[in-house]
Amino acid sequence: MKKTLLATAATFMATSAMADVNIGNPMAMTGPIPDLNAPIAAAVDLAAQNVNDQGGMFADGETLNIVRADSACDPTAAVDAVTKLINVNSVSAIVGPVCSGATIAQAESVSIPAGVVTLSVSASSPAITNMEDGTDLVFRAAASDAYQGVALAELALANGFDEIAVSYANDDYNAAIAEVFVQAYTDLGGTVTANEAHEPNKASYRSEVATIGATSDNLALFSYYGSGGITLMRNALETGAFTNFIGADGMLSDELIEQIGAENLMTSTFTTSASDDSTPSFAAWKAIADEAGVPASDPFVANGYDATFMMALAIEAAGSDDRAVIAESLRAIATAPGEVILPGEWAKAKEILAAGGEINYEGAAGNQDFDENGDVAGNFSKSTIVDGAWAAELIQ
Amino acid sequence: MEAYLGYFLYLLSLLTVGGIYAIFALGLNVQWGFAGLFNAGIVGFVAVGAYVYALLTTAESTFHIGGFGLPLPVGMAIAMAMAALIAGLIGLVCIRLRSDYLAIATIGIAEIIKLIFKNETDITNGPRGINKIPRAWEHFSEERFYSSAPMSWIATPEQWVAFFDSLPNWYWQPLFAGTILLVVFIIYKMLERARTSPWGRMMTAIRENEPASRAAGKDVTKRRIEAFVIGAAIMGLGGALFAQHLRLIEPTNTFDPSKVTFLVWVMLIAGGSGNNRGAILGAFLIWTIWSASELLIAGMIDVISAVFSTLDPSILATRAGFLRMMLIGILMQVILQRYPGGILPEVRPASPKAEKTVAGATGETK
Amino acid sequence: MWDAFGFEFVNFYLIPGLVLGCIYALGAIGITLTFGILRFANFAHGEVMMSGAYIAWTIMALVGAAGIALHPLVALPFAAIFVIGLFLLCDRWFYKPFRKADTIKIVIASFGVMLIIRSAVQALWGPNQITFVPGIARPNAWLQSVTGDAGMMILMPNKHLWIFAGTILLVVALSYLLNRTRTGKAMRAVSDSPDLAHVTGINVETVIKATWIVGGICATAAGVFLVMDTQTLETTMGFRMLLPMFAAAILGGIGKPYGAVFGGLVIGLAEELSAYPWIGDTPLLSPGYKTGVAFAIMVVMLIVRPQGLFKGRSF
Amino acid sequence: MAMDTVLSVAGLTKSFGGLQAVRGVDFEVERGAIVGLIGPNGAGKTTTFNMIAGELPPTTGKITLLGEDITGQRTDTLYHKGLMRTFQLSHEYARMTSLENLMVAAPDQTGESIWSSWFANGRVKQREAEVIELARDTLDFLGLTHVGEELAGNLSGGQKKLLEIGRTMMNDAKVVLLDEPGAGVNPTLMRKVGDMILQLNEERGYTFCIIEHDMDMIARLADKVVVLAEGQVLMEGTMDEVRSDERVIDAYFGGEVV
Repeated sequence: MKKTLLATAATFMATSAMADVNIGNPMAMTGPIPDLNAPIAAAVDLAAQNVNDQGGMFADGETLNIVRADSACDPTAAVDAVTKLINVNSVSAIVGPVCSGATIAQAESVSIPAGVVTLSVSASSPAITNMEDGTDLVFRAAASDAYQGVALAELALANGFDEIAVSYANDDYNAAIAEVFVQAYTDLGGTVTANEAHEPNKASYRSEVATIGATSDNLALFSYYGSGGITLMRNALETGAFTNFIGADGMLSDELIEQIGAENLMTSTFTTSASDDSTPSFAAWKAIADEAGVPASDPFVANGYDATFMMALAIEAAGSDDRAVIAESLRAIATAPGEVILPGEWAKAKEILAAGGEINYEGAAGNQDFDENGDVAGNFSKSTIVDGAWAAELIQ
Repeated sequence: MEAYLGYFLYLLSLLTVGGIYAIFALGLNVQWGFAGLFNAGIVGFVAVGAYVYALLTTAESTFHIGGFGLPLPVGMAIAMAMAALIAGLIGLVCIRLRSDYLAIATIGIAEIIKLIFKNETDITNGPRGINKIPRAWEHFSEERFYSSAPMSWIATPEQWVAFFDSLPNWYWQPLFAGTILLVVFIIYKMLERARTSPWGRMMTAIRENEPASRAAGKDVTKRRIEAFVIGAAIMGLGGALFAQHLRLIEPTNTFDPSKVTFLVWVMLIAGGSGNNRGAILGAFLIWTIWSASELLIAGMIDVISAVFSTLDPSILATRAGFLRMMLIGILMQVILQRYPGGILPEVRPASPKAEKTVAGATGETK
Repeated sequence: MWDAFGFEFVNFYLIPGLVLGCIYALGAIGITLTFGILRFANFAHGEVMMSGAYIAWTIMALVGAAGIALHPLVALPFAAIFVIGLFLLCDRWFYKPFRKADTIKIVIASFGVMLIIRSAVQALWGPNQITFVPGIARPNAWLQSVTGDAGMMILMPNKHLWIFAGTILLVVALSYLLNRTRTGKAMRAVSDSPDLAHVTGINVETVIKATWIVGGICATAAGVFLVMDTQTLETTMGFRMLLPMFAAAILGGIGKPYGAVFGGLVIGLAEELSAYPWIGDTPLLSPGYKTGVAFAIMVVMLIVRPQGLFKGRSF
Repeated sequence: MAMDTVLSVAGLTKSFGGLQAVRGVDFEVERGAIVGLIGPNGAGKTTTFNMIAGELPPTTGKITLLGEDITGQRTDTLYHKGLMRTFQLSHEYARMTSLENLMVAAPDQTGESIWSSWFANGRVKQREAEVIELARDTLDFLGLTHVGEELAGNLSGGQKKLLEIGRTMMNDAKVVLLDEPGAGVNPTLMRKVGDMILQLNEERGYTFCIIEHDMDMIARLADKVVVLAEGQVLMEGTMDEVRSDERVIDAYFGGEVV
């Protein structure tokens, strides 16, 4: 018991004694998608490390601390975690959580009432767009499904799939994007031959695959690779029910190649928030990520980096870690006018800001210009297998 | 001073969530502690309460059915009634099952309830859930509340806006926590009265010896269903408050059986089943341990990584959440083995003292 | 005929259903024996199964590091030893203290064990998914051509053939054990009537140990087979399998190993066949409800016929 | 006497699967009588009792209580009609006091409705006072006053048996089925149990139907004895008649003369 008390006291003292800048980072460490979460967390840490390596925060070089907590993709855990971050750890802002449900719950329940800015890494639910009433505190570094679903529908038709079967995992992210996709695809003149949910994390999807497989050779698959997506894809390939696959960023992962094999994925295309090799910002990000051993094009990893880096820039630009001023400066640093800042260019940005200049961060995952709802439009790229690895190409 | 306010607000949130769990634990205490019904489907009743409340009280929405914008207490009352109704139906068919059979059946039913909420997308918005659920007190500062009766009788909307602007942004937090504690207190009082009345004696009798209770004229089946329904109604009310606290509910992760059903069982067993005070104590204690253990483990990781500088703290950090679960599991085992009756074991109400009693008049007997 | 109805039905519904059924069956054997002999529902069974698969993977990885690619079936017996050890330790620490107490205590203890094992695996192996064998499994070409020539083409990858063979082998071994050996007969006796068995001088503790050993072997096999089938290892698979396995055990009748095998096959088939377009072109039941099928069968069974199809013990 | 039958059993049968445990039992119990039900193990005595008491539905046959057909009615319904039973193995509420054990069995307890326990406290308290009074009197009658506050689980076997009988006294029972009141009770206390049964019979007019293996006890208490063997009534009559009947000696006493 004594030990427990000591450790608790140590934590409290550690947090209150720090004159540094603290950013709360609730992530889905446990829960349904811990494997997707791990590289995103690494990207968040990498951003903080870049900031601290290049002179830290403010003129006196304060350390940027990432205070991590577990939101478990679960509203209960997220609300609890963010309550602690805001009240006990006294963080200046929240970067994260990963899942839309957790993001909305923590924002509505804790961070909006407390007046703290949330910049979500990967929450993509359309519900976030209209969530706020008269406040401007919730932003996200990932595009709403509404954008990606449309982009994907256009891509599907461009690839010549004028009929397609849709299978989506019955979770908040995939159900939302599937709905947008189906709507856009039909509006653009495509035919959806089957549209079925599948329960995540089942041992076998052969009957699902067979049921919808009779209708088309093309499958639009919305699933997390970590919670059944790989199994479904494997079942689809094994039974030969489908030949062409198309899907959103939940599936785009190196783990897919590792588990299924690049040779089996030659007819698969997945879109993701622009991880476009050709843009200078992605090149800059890829260089940093590769050096640190972070998988640069896994789902939402680039967004994780962007979110953290932008939050640091916003606090730096505001000149203080006071909660109230961050929202405004977050808009300022992310949008034109201003000198373009690429991922990793902290020292440069710091210098410009110190001189009273303006900056415009161009993120690894897109230009990150927030609209009035705090959403980003996002660019999208499609990834296909080239030489046994994912290769991205900008489509929008 | 800012920091102390933060600690105060965290304390309030512990009381809020602990209070909600205390309501669940009290509901379970009626079922298990009083009547000996092994309900392992708590999460199902909680979900029913939460969803009914959410659908009835939210403003109209395109995402899910209705959004009927009913007053909060009405939503809570109907949430309770629906949970009770569903428990009644389940009780009619399942109540005669023996303990672990009932447990397995209720787990299965709770999962089916969750699947329905998840798949009937037109009604519940499916896996994306329902958000903007109104929370008591906080939402009186929302336009649809202050511009309608009864709040509009008291002051004009402009006056209300001015009034709410003058309050600190956390004004609702003590009020909400207080409301929940009040609900816990009322439920506690009612259950204590029921427990110490002939009703409680009869329930204990049924739990202790079924054939004898039948021979003593007790309709055992009906009484068990009664306890099941009362417990479920309390859980449904707790579910409605849970929805208020979270403000977003979705079927998969909010109502994860290991975080609702299991945690509530740990709370009741730790606190002392059959003892209402034990249920409440267990709920606050375990929730505080659960919530604070995150700070604790984060602190320990800092210490460990400071001592063993070669160790990569990020690996520890990614796995800290699992250690938390493990901690609860181990705590559970220790309590089960060391304190089989819980921290506050069950105490039968003092039976009226016989004047002629010579020995053994202890007043309270275990 | 085969093309119009049978081909798709057999290959995409029936065979997957049977594969899943075999896995459920093996898991349910352990559950039904524990339920029958120790008289409690062991909620930790799924987690033990999952940890068995992780241990098998580790053995394969260790041997693989030495340059030898090990078939999962070879790693299975070694993993089973660990799992038996795990079962026996759990029994010693967490279940034995409650042998004489109310059933509820031991059930809740098994709840706790479930949590401990799962979080231990998550903390040790990390949350990332891993796989036994990468790639996809193509149908066995020989079987395909032979049956194809006969006009009834069957598509079955090798892994499924292994799973069927392994299950049959284990069930035959189990029936030998239960019918021909002293320990097996004692196990059946205790399961049928614990009090009577006690009177006849059977050492109940030995029977309990044997139960854990048999359950451990079957659970490891179920875990390894599951991962062979899905080729994906992750930490929540145990809990997901648990309720269908309970359903199988209840369907077959508590304390009846053959009943559990039968129940497992029925549940596996029911889950897969529920999505078959029996009427018209749409699935009979939306695949979103697939998991609910096993629960529904279980609940209905409990209410209508708690002793199960094979007249197991109902308490 | 036959005019005033309180309990009658006609053509009662019960089969469990293929096994016929009771095959056509008929007997009548007159008001104020003490009827003994005897027979060798497995004769179907307890099964018959369970059917009368509503624990088991009969396969065929008819049971009449005070002129009303009660066949297949539940135990708790029969309680309200004045039929009560005790158990062969004492069914006490081990973790409740002796006093509470008795109080549970009192009829018409307002406080057993949860609504009245919440909202009609006055009425609940009033009835509760009466119930306590009755329970105390019963304890006095049983000679258990000194263990009134003791947990029932801690009582001796005989005291538990007395408590069982005491429960029937809480509800003014018309017919009481006693299943082996003497089993596992020491001889002194057994005598006391017997006294009590006689006293209840005489003073309060209870009608008893008793299963008992102890022939001396039956001889002392019973006006009439019904002998069951292999699920059928072998004979009925006084104890003396039964003792001298050849068939009974064959079936029951295994040929030995007692």
